Amino acid sequence: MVDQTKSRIIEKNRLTELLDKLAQDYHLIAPVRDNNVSFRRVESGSEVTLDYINTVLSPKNAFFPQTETLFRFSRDDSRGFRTEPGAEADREQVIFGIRPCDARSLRLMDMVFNGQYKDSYYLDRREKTTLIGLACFDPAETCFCPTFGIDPASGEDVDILLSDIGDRYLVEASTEKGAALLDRFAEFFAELRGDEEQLREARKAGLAGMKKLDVSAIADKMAPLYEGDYWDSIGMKCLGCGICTYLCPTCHCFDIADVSLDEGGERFRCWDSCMFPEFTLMASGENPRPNRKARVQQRFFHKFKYFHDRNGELACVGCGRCLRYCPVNIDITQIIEDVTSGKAGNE
Amino acid sequence: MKATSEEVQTSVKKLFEDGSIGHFIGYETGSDSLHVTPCFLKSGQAASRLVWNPLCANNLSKYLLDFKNVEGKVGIMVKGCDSRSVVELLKENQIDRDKVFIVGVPCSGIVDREKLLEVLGISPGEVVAVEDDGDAFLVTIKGGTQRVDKEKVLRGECLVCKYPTPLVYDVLLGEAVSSLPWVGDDYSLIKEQEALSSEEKALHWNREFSQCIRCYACRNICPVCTCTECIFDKKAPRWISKANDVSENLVYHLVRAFHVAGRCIDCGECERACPMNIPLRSLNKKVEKDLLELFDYTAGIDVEQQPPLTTYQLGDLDEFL
Amino acid sequence: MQDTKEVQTEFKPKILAFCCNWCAYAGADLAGVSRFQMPTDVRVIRVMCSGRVPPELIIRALANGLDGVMILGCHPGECHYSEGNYLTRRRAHVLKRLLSYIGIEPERFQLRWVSAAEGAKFSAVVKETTDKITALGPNRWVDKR
Amino acid sequence: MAAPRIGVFICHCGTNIGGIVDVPQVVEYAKSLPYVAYAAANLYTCSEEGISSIKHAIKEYDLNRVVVASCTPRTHQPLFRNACADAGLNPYLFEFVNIREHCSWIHMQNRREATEKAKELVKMGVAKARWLDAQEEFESDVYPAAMVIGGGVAGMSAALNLANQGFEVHLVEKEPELGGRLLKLNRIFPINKDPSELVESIVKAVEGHSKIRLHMPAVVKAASGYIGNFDISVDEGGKEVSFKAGVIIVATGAQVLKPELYRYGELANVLTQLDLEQRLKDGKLGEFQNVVMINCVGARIPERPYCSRLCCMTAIKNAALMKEINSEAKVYVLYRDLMTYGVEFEEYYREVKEAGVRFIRYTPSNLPQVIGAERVESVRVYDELMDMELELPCDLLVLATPLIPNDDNEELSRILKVPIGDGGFFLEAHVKLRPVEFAMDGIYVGGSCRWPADIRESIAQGYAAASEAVIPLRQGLVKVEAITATVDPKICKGCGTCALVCPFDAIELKESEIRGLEGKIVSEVNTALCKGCGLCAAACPNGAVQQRGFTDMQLLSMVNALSGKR
Repeated sequence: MVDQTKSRIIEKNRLTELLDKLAQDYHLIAPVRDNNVSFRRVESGSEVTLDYINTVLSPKNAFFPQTETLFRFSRDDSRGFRTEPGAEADREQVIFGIRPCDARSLRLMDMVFNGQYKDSYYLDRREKTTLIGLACFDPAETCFCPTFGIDPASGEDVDILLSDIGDRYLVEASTEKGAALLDRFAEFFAELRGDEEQLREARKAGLAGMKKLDVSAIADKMAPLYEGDYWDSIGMKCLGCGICTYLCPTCHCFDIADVSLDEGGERFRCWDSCMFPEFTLMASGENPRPNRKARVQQRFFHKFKYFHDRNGELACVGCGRCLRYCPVNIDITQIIEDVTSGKAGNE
Repeated sequence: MKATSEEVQTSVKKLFEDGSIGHFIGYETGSDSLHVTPCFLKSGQAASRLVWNPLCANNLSKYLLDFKNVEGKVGIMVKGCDSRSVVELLKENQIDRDKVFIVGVPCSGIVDREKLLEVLGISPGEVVAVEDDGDAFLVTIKGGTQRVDKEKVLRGECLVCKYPTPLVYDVLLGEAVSSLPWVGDDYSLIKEQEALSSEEKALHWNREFSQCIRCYACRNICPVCTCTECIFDKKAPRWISKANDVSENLVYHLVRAFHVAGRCIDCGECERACPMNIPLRSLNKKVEKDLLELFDYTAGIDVEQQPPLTTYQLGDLDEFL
Repeated sequence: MQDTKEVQTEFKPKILAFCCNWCAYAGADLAGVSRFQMPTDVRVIRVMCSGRVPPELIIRALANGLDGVMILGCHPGECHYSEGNYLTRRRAHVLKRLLSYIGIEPERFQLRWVSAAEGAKFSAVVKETTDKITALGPNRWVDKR
Repeated sequence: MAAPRIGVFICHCGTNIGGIVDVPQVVEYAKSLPYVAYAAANLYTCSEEGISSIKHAIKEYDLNRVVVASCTPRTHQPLFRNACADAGLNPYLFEFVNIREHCSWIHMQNRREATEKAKELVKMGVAKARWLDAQEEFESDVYPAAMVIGGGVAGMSAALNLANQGFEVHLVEKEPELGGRLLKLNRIFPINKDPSELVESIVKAVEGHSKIRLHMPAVVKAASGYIGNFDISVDEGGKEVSFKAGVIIVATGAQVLKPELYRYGELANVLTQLDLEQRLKDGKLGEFQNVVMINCVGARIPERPYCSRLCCMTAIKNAALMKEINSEAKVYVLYRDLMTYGVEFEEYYREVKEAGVRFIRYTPSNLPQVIGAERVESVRVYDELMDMELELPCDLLVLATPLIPNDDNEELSRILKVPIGDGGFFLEAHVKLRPVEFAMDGIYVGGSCRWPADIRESIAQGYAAASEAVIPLRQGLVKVEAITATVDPKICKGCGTCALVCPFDAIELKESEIRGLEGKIVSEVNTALCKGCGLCAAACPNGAVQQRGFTDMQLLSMVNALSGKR
């Protein structure tokens, strides 16, 4: 139900103007169409595209950048080092256009970066970010977010949700941060006209046929698959590239390395992928996951068992990116079905 | 006539039955009717899974490396372009011709999915089947069939393909295709790029390389990238930093293009695999064009031909004084 | 150490030259023995043959922000190893064109022939290259990672 | 492996470096570089004192790498390597930085920048030194026999020289008799004697020598192996003969050009100087009254730009002979420039002029013209010095043509893997410093196959080649500088690219015998054949092939150091 008190509308023709304004006051990150549609820092509303199902890269870059300086160091006169912190999010940022699936992935990432160890880099950005979501009414064939209890039209994991209801957007704040932003830019928003709920329900019809798999017992069903041949053919097919992990909104593995220059340098961290052979390569030359099969298997065990064992959630939001962009069409939904149906164990 | 899926199934089945092969690498229908996926068979029983249609983009030849040590022969389905990477693999001793049974299929072009959806203005779920029909594709959509001109929806490499029929095979299914009517100047796009100023070129490629996420899909899918351990994965010497940075990406892409110089056969797999849509073929085509112009060399034609950068002629162009 | 911190107003390029041991390095030695004065911007790395220099190294050097890279080898027909420079020549043709394709000016990567007797030519090449690259300005593809 | 402890020695070289580069500043800078445990300056690092300071510091500071920044490795590297070895450090843990020829001497006007450059060069050297490894040099025995190819005067001289020193010699001559080009000559200058005397005495000595085994007529069909250990196969009158040799001397001579100029071959009274000698020798010349000789026929022209050197003297010799035979005859020599170098030749030239031979200078832009239908009747020439055109009556036209490379040079070059230079003659390792040896170790060269040489020079070069060749034969052992290629069989994918680019066939694809890799096809380097050029290392796509002393790691470290990376 639309909460009348926290909800507003914005006319479509005023959106660009709002984005311009946001870009002035915040680091505005929004979908931009270039070779592909990706979240990028924009300077004005006109750069933003709204014609996309979802971006190629998830917005995790905005919290957990592919490459991030942890700290810088410089040599001092006594041949020692001085250090200074890396680039923190220097301003509040707004992510505009995040889809509910990707918004949910942040909840999963929080479990990692705000769990036993607090990752100040991630948390700092998270804290300084306001999420403006865009409800999904035209999902792709590869989408299966309902599998994980995600409502693609819901604002559950964002601060503000925009729903395209024809000539205007329904704007709902679901957090205080969201409400504050609405207040701050009140001039762009108008009172509801009354038919919004009805228009939104009509649009939701597009969500009817969405794939929804039963994953309630998947973690238990994974366990016996540790041994056996199920992963052989998938490993055979897999190229070992990093597309699935790098595009996945929930994958969060990283590596840390130094850049050392004459005058100093920096320590940075960067995304890493369990699909890469060096991911588990040890200095001795031993590699506990020596082949593609072992690595593919690890990826799915992490998603559907280990993460669940640790955090009580599955590490997938059904965005479908890994399936959509896999060059050899490895199909995560097929794997889920094989595992949950027991077919995987019989192969 | 173009071979049908049924013909492929029948002949592969027979190959298993008469003991010609112990394994087969082909295509089967993928996650939806606009996707195929590689398929590995160990017996003829499952041959009915095999398909052959204008969606079979994958160059399967790289998988042959995984079958080096298996008993018996491995059968593989190759299109014209794929056969040329087989030639390159043979040239570099990466596979043993006696252990491979090549099922060649002449190819009249592969569909570019994104282009097709855009031309038809539909979403992928609506497509039921795509068939080859001469200079067009017949696309069966829920509620009818549409004929789409190939030139509008072909993959980039198919638009300039000079070798639609496999150059090496043990059996050829379907009629050989000698040339494709739409193929003109292979290098018109490259020439346009060459004509730009250094500033324009740098700006263009800076933008392209800045999008790279270094997932290495282009390398891993490349049928002629066969190194046991890629120099980019080495820790000592470390040729590129793991940090994603435009100049690191520059090193990656230029070295990659150089490493496949004289071996790239323009199957287009790198560009197809790239999730960020970086125009990788452009780099490869540039090198291809230069090797042709400078040394009259075309890769993947003849197993006996020596790679252009491992040999020389006294009369080679000398612009260096 | 004081004067090193002096602010440099004009652009001083940093140029790397791989010299083969038998011709170009000897030519550079001869230039030294002959006291030919030349710009200070070129640094020499000695290799046994110009054919030892892989394209990776050239590309890496340019991506590191060096403003120019040269390979200096024996004249065609005079390679100490018979044919090394012919292979270098083929590679250089392709690499130069590829670099130019992505906007690295052709002047930034050069292959030149300098014999052991050509001290004067070595010095001329250093001067010419320094001048050209100074005129071009700093390399666009800079990186410090 | 112990952590690197690098010692850096910066040389003042008197004022050569120290007068320009601020050496103390460079020393201080070196101390700040990674892994540098010690840095110091020397007045002359190559002096007794300098060398002992290196040895002392290696022990005192427990150095395991040494960098000397001074002059050029091309002259001083062995000295400093030996110093390291004397102090118990593997000599390959030494790196040379050139701050004299490449810095102080060429930047004398700019001390500040020269100092900055010296610092940077030292930084690069230190960066490389950090990755140096100890190396062992490859040693192999030398088979105590030589092969000499060519039974002319150069080859025979070389063979005799080696045989007289007690080594077995295989002399391979393609003609059925020894003597080479000398056999065709009538007289030899400047002594104007019949060469048969000379030839016969040498031939007799060769044929009678117990240490010389003649292969004749025979041509070399194949040669494999390396210095000290060549396997050779020759075709000797239709049958194959194989033998081993430790060294090879190439002395195959050259041939005289038969021109397509001045209607040679068309008119009966047009001869080359060699034809003339043959006729004189055979007594078949006949009567003559007016002789015209033209020099530089087919030489010093765009397609054959070199001067063959010998032809001027040949023409002078034969002109004198013509006068001797018929003192009434008119003899003209048309020349472009006269090459009568040395003490005797100029004197000989003067004598010939006094005897009445006339010398007329022509220019290439205005070549002499042959007049006559059936025979040459006269020669029209523009005399440059008199600035007038002359028409010289002529019943014998003699053309002085250059020596040109033998047709089979290319074949032999391919078999022996030795280079041919621009004109098609064999190319020595260094035009000045190594004139009678090839870059390929164990193969030497002498006589006209290298460059047109007269008899005296041919003999001298034969001796010279023999005296170089005898060094490994005498030592009985050869060492190869440890800069040869290595292959990591774990990474090698057996693509064979390295083998394709190797100019010395030193790399073969083989089944590995290493534990865990049995049966894998990988590249294998034959260290004895490897000359350390590094082509293979540059061509290997994934760094499986490396060149010792010039590894990817070492070169990349230098590039990174120059770029300010550590």
